[in-house]
Amino acid sequence: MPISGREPLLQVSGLSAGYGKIGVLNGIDLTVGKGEIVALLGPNGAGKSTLLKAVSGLLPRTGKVTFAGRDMSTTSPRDAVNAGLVHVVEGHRVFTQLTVHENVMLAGYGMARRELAGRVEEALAFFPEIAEKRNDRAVTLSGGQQQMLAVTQGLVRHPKLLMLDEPSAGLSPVLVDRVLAAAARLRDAGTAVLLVEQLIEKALNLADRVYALARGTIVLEATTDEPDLPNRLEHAYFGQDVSAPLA
Amino acid sequence: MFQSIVSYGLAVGAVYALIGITYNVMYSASRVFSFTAGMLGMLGGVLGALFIHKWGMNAVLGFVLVLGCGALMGLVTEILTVRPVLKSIEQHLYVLSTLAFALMIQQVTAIEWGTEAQPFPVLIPIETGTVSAWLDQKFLLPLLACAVTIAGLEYLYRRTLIGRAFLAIAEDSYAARALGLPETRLRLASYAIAGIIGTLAGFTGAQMLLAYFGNQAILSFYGFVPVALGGMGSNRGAVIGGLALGLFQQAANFLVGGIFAAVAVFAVFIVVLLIRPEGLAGAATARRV
Amino acid sequence: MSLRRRQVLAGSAATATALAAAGSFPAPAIAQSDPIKIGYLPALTGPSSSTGVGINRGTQLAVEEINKAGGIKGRKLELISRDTQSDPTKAVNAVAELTQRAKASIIWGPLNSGEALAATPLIARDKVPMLHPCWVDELIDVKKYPMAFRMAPTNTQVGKGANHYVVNVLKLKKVAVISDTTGYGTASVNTYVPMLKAMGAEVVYSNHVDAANPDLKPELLRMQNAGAQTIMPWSVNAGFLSRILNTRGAMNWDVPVVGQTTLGSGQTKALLDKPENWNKVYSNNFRNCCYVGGKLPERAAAFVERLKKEKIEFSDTLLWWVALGWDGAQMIADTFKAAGTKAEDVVAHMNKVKSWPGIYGTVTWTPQEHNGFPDQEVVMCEVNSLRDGAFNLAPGYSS
Amino acid sequence: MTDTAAPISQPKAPAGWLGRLEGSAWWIVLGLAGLLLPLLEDSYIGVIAQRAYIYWVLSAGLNLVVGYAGQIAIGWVSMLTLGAYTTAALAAGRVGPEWHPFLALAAGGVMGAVAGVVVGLPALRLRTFYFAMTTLGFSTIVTQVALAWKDVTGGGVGTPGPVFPWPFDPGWGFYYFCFFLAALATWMTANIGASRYGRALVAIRDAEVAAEASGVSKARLLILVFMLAGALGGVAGGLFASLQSYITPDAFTFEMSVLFFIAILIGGRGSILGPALATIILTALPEFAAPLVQWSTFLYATLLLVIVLVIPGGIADLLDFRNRRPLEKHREIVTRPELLARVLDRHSEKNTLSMTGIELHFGGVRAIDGLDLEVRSGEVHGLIGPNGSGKTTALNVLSGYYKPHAGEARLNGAVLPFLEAHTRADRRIARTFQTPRIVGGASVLDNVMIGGTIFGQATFSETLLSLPRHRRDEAHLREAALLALATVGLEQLAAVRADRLQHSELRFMEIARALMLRPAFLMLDEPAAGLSAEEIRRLGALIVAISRSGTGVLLIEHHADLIFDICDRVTVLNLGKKLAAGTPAEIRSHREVVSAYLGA
Repeated sequence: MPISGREPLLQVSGLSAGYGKIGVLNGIDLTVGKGEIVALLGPNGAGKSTLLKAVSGLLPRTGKVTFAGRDMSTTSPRDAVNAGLVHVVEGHRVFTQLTVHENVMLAGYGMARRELAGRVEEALAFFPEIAEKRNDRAVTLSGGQQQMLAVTQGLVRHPKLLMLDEPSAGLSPVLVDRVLAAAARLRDAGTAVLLVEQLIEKALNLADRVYALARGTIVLEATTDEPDLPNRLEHAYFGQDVSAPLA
Repeated sequence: MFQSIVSYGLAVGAVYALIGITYNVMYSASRVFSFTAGMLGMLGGVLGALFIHKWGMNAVLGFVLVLGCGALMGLVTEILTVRPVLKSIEQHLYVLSTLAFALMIQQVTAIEWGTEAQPFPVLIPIETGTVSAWLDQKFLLPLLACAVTIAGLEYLYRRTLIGRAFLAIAEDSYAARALGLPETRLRLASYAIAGIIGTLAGFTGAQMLLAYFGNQAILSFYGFVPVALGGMGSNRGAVIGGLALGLFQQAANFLVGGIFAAVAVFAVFIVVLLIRPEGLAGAATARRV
Repeated sequence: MSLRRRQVLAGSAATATALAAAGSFPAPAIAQSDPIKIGYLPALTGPSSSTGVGINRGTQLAVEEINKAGGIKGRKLELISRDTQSDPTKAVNAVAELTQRAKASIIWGPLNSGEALAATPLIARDKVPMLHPCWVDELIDVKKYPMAFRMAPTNTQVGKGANHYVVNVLKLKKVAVISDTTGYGTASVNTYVPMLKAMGAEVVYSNHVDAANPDLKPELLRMQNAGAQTIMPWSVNAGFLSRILNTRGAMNWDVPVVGQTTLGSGQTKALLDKPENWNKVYSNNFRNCCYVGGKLPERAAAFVERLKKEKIEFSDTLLWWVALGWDGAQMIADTFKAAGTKAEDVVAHMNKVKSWPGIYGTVTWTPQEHNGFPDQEVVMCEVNSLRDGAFNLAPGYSS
Repeated sequence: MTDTAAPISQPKAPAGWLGRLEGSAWWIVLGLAGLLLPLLEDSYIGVIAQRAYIYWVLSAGLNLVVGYAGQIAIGWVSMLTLGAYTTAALAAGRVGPEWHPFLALAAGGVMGAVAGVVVGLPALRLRTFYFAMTTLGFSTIVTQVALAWKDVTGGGVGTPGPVFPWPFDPGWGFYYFCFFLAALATWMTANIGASRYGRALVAIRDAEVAAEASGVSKARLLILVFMLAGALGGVAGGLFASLQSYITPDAFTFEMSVLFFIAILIGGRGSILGPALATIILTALPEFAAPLVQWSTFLYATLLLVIVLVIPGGIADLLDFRNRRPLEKHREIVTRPELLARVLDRHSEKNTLSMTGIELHFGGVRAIDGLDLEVRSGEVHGLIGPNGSGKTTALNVLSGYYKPHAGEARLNGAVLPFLEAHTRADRRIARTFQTPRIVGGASVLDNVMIGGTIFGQATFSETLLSLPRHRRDEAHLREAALLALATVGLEQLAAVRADRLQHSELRFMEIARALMLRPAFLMLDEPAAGLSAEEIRRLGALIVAISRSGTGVLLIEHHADLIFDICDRVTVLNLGKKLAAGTPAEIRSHREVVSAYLGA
């Protein structure tokens, strides 16, 4: 197994989670190093979003989560955010009744007023077309703009690790590139990114490493420069290892 | 007569509106309709009379203390009756837990305070009769409280970050949690605010309604009517609905008698809800399986 | 009860007793030293309890005094008290308990008409003598309830007293009659309005209003518009009465208010916006408990002295309530003293009570008439003259 | 297919009619105690007992509303008030001539039934809290009308209650009358509770969409139940008036309403014994703890809070020892597809279920954007696509939960109406749900029997009286459900409470419930989610067998391997549109599919 050469930022081991009786994740081990982009791939229903939620504390979980040297196995999403682990959930869930500016401000809830103002401007600078609409209510934004707004929210706290859940869903190809480019800029600024993405090709182009998830377990871990990756992924997705052909 | 209909109707309507807002504030923070709204109104009157009239406390101090007790009641409501059932799959357990708590408080009041309506002190020491009936403090105070509450909430929601956090939680508590907003603390704060508004309603309305344990049931129902008609969560709807309800009741009291008014309000309540379950001002929401 | 009970064999009764572990055991023959049980049904809590609380003080005091003095032929009186909470269902349960289980020799109460209406037929069915101070006329009917006696005036008498004062003493012709919606209130209005009309008065307004209604201005305006010269409110609800008085005061409408005794209670007073609202208010009262020329009648004066010694509170109750409570217990004691405790003997004795000199009233019963209170003792008093729980006789009476 | 006649192991059938009431021993004790109580010769206890019986007559009906259907009716004392006044006023001749007390009592029941429906109407549309408020408001109104309408009610003075003639005259005669009516109410509500009506009520409470999918018409059923509960409340009112001997509006307190309501919740929802015991206890408690009397409402409220927070199952749960026995830890689901021949009708005819041009959006989001789909008898049709591509939405449109903005659905050419999900069952279209929709507190068998609701022949009144047709229905449904359970491999768990099952077992239980409909079409929403590899294999075989017996299957699934293994045809959705359709082989090699689905 290829091991990341970098200093680990997020270490997940033996993580299990689910919804009520439905167990979705079974003993996940995963690492994200400082300043790297890791793509988390897998077919629908594999548990990618569940994994992010379990890491950020949105779902109850068992197992061990260590972030920046701190045990975060039982902490709340708020603690995670304060520690620099920010989760941008899927489905561009912004607050439609508030303005763009207010939405971004809320991401820094609890920060000192002066500092917050600066951070908000900094984050808005990532997406000028959002910044232009700062006084519009979020309900007037298109789906793509809402997604950009959600990512902007994720930037306010200068996270050490940003988890993006399907940031490209429902976006036109141009916008997808814009959003993913922002992720690349973040990496250059030293922020690690854990990216759940449906568009495998784009994800592979962007990421340093990749995990594939199927049926609640990690079925593949690789660096993106390894050969024949798409093929191996497809195998991992439809793997013969799980369901034997019917007699 | 016209003066009496308007001033009394608006005043009692303002109390209904404030109780409606109390329902709304709690609903926004937790999607819970709490039976404690009427209880808070009742307590505002009873505690006010207890502190100021019985214990001879200074009116301002008593007022602050009553609101403090309201906030405390709000906190207890959240911790005892709302938080434990929010996680439950069963959607309507909160109806039962808040009802139980409200009944407990009502019964304690009935026993310790008595079942008779008791007087509430005149707050502003002016001789009655020296000012015009339009400016009677027992009519003006509830209206003033309603205006202050609306302005305060407007300021909170529109001008402060914490107010926006309330709105965010009301709209999408999951996303708010993911964003790192302290959802539990904010919900507690909402219940405390609701406690303050509810007791404020009861306190300012008590010169009219007296310090009476039976006000709980009356305020629970008549405070809910504007919420149901105006659309849940809508404070504007609650204020308009509350004032209209007060005027209607009082007009009916004058013109045809109180029992008819009660029957009419109830009939309107049922019919409107059957035709437009989301309320006159509410928007239909799509059903998702 | 029914025949069925007597048919049950002794043997099976024993089985049944064994079945109900904590059930009742048939009492052995009553020894001569056992206490005499008085079933007592006060409403000490609940919405109409102020009367009950007052009466209770008198009853408790009387029983204490009698027992201290040696009881009835060596037997103590035992009050078996069940708070009816102003709730008729509680009263019905309590009646069954007092008559059947406790085997009370007599029932004193219920003190509220609402409960008495439900309790009276049941007590009659169980053939236990009953004494009560409720005013509703229907509660006394020697055919239906041959063992029930009333210590107090009937509503008709009370109304007659008030009507007499309005029409003959104050000489007012246009009258507004208002009540709350309780049994007592509605019955009163329904009885008094025809009586007023028969006396030649014009009833320009009459209505029942929910006592919880916080604003009575509409009602008073209607009265005013109808040209009423006096308001006659019939309610035992202090909040309701005070709102009438406050509204009258706020409207600067200077008509006399003539009506129910609670008009003069401390609770009503506490709810007034200003003391002047109590002016020109005349409430029912009873001659024996009123000041005439600043002095109480002899019997009442002595009673008050005794009460003061016992430190009985008067700030929130009325002399006549306490006196009535005392009279009730005393009447029962006198009856037991004279006739023993057997139901038939008790009734036979009571049927012959003549001018029994109570502190509250002078009681006379006959086999045909179990309403024992004399008309002329029902008077009106000035409520703002309250002193030690009693009032001045209203102006205009010839003493 | 050799052992299609293999015996199905039957859980021990309950003996006699008492068997349908849980805890028959308790009922025998209660019944004997009631019959023998007069021997005590203590009419005080007699009065308390009569009161308990009368309250139970009302609560037995209310139990169906609150405990079974889960409707929060906190003001049901209004039915008691109405019944009491109707009976008293008619018997006393306040309206027309004097009625015979029994006729007047019946009229009280009728009045209650009518009022029950009126109060119940809002429950068909409104949310729980609104309904609670409505019943509360109604009870206030009834009292106010009683006060105002003096000619009939006597206003505040009240009116004497009816006296029933010998042998039910006041005293022990009336006692036995009340006892008999309480027993009758228990028996009738138990009949309903243990019938397809009762199961449907509980399903409405806990799994409304599943109830609709099984053909339960919520509106019709609830109206019947409100009518019954109102009638029982009215009869209780007539008895109450007689017990009180004299009624005034202040006898009907809100505390009483609280007592009825809380007794049911303390007793346990969906139980009859629990609420009955709780009613007796709450009626008697204040009498035997006299110092507590004034605190009784406070105590009830506290109890309610404790029940809600700590033991939501109430007394019934505490008495349910059977379901505390541990289940076998390592259970295996062994499906028996060979039994399908007995479970399903042989559909030799070729049916088609189709939708054309469906468009549906939520707010601004296009969930489905012009979709055509056709499912045929005897084949498995896979529906796949990324998250949010509209698969489940399409299924919900087909099964009638959503009304699309354009397009139509047809069965064999006949148009299927939308927003009438409960009509799908009559057309033999069954479905399962992404998260299993089950009644956790009911047994697995009861859960499955819900699926056969539409095959019941007995009317509500036949069931009420347990007439032969009702008993036949039950026997048939029971047999069919056991067979369906055996088919999916769960027959050993038939008597177990459903919420004790593992997730995978619930998925198979849902399939058994759907099979009860002997479906022409079966729509499965992610049936393999959360299943082990072995379970998925057995599920696949079962689905294939179902389709081979003539049922058309629409299968939404993320497990691509399962889809490609068992489907005859596959439709791929993306962004609410059909991306491709064809055989599994065609789809696997479809370039666009691979790129959309795999993102490559």
